[in-house]
Amino acid sequence: MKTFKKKQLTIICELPLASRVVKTLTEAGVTGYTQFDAASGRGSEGEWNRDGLVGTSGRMVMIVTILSLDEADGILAQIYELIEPQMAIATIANVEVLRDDIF
Amino acid sequence: MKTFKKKQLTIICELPLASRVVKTLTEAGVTGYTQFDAASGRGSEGEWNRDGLVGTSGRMVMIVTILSLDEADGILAQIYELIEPQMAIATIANVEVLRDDIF
Amino acid sequence: MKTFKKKQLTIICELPLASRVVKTLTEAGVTGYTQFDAASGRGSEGEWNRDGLVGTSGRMVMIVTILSLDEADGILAQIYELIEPQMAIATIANVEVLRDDIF
Amino acid sequence: MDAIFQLATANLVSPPVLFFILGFGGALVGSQLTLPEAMAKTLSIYLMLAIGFKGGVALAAEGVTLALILALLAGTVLSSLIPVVAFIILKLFSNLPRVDAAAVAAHYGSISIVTFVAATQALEGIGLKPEGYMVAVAAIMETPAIIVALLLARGVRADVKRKSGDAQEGLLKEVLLNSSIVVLMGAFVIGAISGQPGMDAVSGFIVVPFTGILCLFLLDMGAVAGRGMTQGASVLNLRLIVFALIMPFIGACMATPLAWLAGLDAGSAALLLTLAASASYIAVPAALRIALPEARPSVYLTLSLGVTFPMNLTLGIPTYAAMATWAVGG
Amino acid sequence: MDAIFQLATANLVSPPVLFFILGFGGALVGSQLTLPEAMAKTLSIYLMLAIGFKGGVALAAEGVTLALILALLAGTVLSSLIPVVAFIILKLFSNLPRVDAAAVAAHYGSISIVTFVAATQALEGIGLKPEGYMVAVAAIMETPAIIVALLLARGVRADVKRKSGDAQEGLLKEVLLNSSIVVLMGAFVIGAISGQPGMDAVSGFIVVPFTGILCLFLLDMGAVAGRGMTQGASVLNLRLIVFALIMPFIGACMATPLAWLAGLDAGSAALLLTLAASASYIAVPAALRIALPEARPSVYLTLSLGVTFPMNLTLGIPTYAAMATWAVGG
Amino acid sequence: MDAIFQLATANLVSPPVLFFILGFGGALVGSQLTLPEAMAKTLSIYLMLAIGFKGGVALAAEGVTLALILALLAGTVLSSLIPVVAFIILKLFSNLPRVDAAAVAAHYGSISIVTFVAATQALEGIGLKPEGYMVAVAAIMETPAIIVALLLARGVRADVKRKSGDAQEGLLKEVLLNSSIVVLMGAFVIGAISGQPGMDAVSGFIVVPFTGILCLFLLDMGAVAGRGMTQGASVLNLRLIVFALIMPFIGACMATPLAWLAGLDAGSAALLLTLAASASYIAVPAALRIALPEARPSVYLTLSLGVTFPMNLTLGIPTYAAMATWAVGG
Ligand SMILES: Nc1ncnc2c1ncn2[C@@H]1O[C@H](COP(=O)(O)O)[C@@H](O)[C@H]1O
Ligand SMILES: Nc1ncnc2c1ncn2[C@@H]1O[C@H](COP(=O)(O)O)[C@@H](O)[C@H]1O
Ligand SMILES: Nc1ncnc2c1ncn2[C@@H]1O[C@H](COP(=O)(O)O)[C@@H](O)[C@H]1O
Ligand code: NA
Ligand code: NA
Ligand code: NA
Repeated sequence: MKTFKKKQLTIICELPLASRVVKTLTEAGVTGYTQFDAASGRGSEGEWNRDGLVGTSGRMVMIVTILSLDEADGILAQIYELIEPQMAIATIANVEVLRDDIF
Repeated sequence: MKTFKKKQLTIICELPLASRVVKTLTEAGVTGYTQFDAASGRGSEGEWNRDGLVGTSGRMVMIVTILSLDEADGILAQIYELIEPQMAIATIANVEVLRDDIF
Repeated sequence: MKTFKKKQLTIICELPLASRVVKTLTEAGVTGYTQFDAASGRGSEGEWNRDGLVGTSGRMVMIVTILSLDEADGILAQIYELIEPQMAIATIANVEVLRDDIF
Repeated sequence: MDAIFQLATANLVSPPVLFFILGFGGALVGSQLTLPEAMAKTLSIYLMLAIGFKGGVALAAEGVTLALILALLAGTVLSSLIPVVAFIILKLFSNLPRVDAAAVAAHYGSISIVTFVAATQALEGIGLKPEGYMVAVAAIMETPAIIVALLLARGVRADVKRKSGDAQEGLLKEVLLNSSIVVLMGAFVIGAISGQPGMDAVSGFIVVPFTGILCLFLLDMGAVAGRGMTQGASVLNLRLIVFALIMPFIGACMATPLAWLAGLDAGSAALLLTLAASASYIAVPAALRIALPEARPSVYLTLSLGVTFPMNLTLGIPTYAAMATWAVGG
Repeated sequence: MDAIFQLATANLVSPPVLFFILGFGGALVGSQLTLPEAMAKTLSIYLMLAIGFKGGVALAAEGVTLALILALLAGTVLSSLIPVVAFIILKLFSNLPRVDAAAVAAHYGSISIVTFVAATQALEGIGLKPEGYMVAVAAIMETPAIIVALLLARGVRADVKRKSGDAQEGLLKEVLLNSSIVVLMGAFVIGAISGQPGMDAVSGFIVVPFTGILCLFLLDMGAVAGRGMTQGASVLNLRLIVFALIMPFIGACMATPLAWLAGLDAGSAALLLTLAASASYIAVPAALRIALPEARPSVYLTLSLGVTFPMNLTLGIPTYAAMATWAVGG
Repeated sequence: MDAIFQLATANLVSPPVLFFILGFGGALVGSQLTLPEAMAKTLSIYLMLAIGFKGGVALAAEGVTLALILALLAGTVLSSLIPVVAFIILKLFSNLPRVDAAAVAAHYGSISIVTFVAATQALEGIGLKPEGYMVAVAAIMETPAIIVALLLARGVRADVKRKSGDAQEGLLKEVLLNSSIVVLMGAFVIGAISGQPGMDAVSGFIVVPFTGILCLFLLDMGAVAGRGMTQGASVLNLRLIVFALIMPFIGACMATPLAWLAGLDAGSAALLLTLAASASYIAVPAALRIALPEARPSVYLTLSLGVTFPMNLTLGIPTYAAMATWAVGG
């Protein structure tokens, strides 16, 4: 089938930051996003584990958004500025989709 | 290490649709799949959030399956037909695996 | 923005094995990892579903780690040896990141 | 009128309703008081289990009566007719496309099991204990409305023959085997088998904390309803809102003569009216995703969950209780 | 015989068993009545906490007796011997490979803590209250069987020296520090420390809703067992099914003289028989994933969870109660 | 002194504290006794709901008194002053950077709602029932400390003007609308509205299992605290540990004259001291992630959750009770 090239931006950040990431993405005009709960992990601040926690801090989420090639660069810059001082990482990957128009 | 090229098909769809997606994949002969719960997101129908929900509607899942290059195209077409009228997106990406035979 | 090429290693394995995978990754010197709960799936041993389970067996998790290109190959070999006899799969994909130094 | 007013006030200051309002209000001002999904789902299973079991134990004491059969019949008739009435009203007074109108009709013909639970609790609080078998009536009213509404929508969907066979099968599974209904009816049968000794063994779980757990669950449901109303506000127009506020009373009015004909007591009659008035927002949406994917969830969910459910919980239930008492005598 | 029959009937119509059957039956017809994993895990912690605490409080009242020491000894012996017997039977009468036979043997030598909880509840229901220390006996019986079974499997695994040191360490951690056992024994000690005043403070949580919560949990366990049996059906053959149905009674028979020698009362003896008869399906599978990755989960889980567990819960427990009463006197 | 000792012993062998110790000890030896997050979150909502509701019902009986106003005032003063004192101490005696010192100060000025719940329970156990309105005092003490601490940190952050406007908004939302506080105050108001009849309806959920549920929750909190201490051990030094052990008593001492001035009864005074002594580890960390991202969580969390919280729960609460009794009379 004919497919179209897009970029997938994936951000792993602490939950209290997630609503800001989403706000940034939304204001930048992405067509959608999906957020996942991570269960545990390790990063610059050491290990963490979601089990037993009551509040929003101390646990990470993953936010995935499919972007058109044009918008990717601009959004990346904004996200970078937001997450840089925080516990968070971001990756970009190539993906293909079936419908060009909805991303 | 020697690795082999495969395709990763990722489908994000509403939970009531998931069993059909899985059925389609299984009948098309994929060797396996893995399903994840998404926590929240936004798409054509607006925002959604899993929290507080009781039924299966209103929340998305992600289904991931690793395919051989040959089968990818055919499966893609079937999945497209299934998810097109629904709240759902699908992406394809290149991945490499260590064992050629089990995908 | 300027980005840097990295490898993303993704392992799907049964929960009792996860702590060994993480131990192997940590001893191999990865800078971090993130673990996710999978909800259901199918593999060589048939279908599984997390719902209703009490213990650690019978359910899969996904472990994701971003690696530098150099270390990828060595880590891959170690992971392969560990997960080969178990219910588990591993994939490698190309990703780009914004900061070269932290992976 | 005075009686309604008193009932309504008592209902409004009862803890379950107040917690619902707290959750709803929280959502409006931006505080997310939902429970984690795992918990919301478990609480709903608990409520089904408890209400089903209690109903079964009551049935074991009452025995199978003619009224039970008649009530089941009345429920089936209501669940089949209400969607037709709702569909006609929507086609006449709103500008919803046919498929959306049919989808909304399915929701109002079917029932809200949470409203049922809250009403049972509220009625017991004012001394109108319903019969145990009303649980079975609730279960039987879930499905017919969906089938009728699909027939109403069918006109526009002659093209989807092939798919629909497949879809129907999934639909039936989704509806008949959905865990709420199976737990409700399963617990009903278990209650009937184990009777009062069974009740003595489990009442510390099924009776003692029931109202409190209902409060916790309605806090969550309030939060979900408030979120639904906020998010869906854009699809609402005055006519649809009026529909969502009036249709429950039309359903209750349709149920009144049937309750009288079936010879129900006041408590059971009030429950039958409530069931007729209530609109599904858990089981039917899931079914329609498969059976009517073209229908817009934002429309049917906002109406049933965001408008009708809160109205029923606060004002509806006392009104239906008053109507029932008036119709069949206290 | 008549007594067994009466006990069996009473057990079969008790709400916990009926809810188990509901969950099991639901799975067979395709209705998934499982609880969310977070809830299933919490309920199992609750049951450990409650049963452990109750046992501890009872111990505080009874004091440490010789019977306690003897019962611990009897449990250790049973958990070490049953795997050997099970292994021999499987090697003689089934065509399971050695490693699978050893894995299955580990499960039957170890215990099912859920069966233990259900049996405690059922025995109290018929007036055979077991001693508090049986909680410690249950805890001690979990591990020996695993070690014995690994020795039995070892023959085929001389090649895996290097790995096994590492694996053993993980295994011990997995088994000895698994949260069920730690909560069970921790609550037991806490119960023993805080005694009756502690019980008065928490009985509203630990005693009042216990049977009802057990119902909810067994609904889930029934659904999981039914799913396990459906999915594993292909690996079963008649010989294995017969093994899974007979082996519990062999275990119970092995336990009978020990119960008598240890001088246990009828309730405690019935529990010891039940422990011997029960097969693990939570702790041992997790341990074997690490220690014996070559063994097939579909074999050992289907037998212990899909066949033996339901049989024990419905027919086994009353039979063991009858056997124990006969052996040590009511 | 003898009284403190007796109180401390009684507290230490109470089931909630013993379960906390079990969870904490489990974490130290490597057994993870946490509950699933969905459950931990739900239990915390339950505790807020129950304690808020009980407070509201008590308020309805007591009526609004001058003492209530004075207690609110005292709480606000304490929450504003304690961070300043903590900040000065840290700047003088530790080598923490300014921003970390301010972050730690915010935690000690604000309150731990779990400590509050445990203290209420413990005080009722020894016959020092606090007034209902202390719930509102707890709620009001959460926020001022955060604002004061941000001002203390501000010196180093003149450069972050633009961001901080945005951050402040998120902060206020995070703090004022966080679900714990909204449920606590919402249930308080609901309790006040529905009064004793409301309490009768829900006491089977809100009162009967309360202590037991607190045990389960403290098992989890112990596990989380133990994990926090283990993971954060590397950032701790003797001075910081001493701070985390002494600062609570400084807070309690600051609260003592205010409790006396406000004319509080012994139970309420003990609670005010406990609130002053307690350090937040749920609400404030979340707020600071947004407002002070440069501060290191490993520092402030290890101190408040890993050191202060366990100390308060075991030794602190009885000491504050003794101080309060001494200051305002039993
Ligand atoms: N651009 C996107 N990136 C990531 N996830 C998306 C995107 N668009 C939609 N989704 C997810 O897919 C679901 C269905 O999308 P839709 O088909 O647009 O209703 C949404 O609820 C999101 O969770
Ligand atoms: N082709 C596949 N695509 C995605 N996930 C898979 C695939 N094969 C296996 N899995 C996942 O990996 C787990 C272990 O697989 P296996 O090693 O085949 O038993 C399965 O239970 C699935 O969740
Ligand atoms: N190399 C990595 N691979 C995968 N996930 C990572 C990696 N580094 C960090 N993370 C995740 O991102 C979170 C924040 O990382 P950090 O910004 O390093 O504190 C961590 O807690 C991990 O869950
Ligand atoms: Na209806
Ligand atoms: Na056994
Ligand atoms: Na404080």
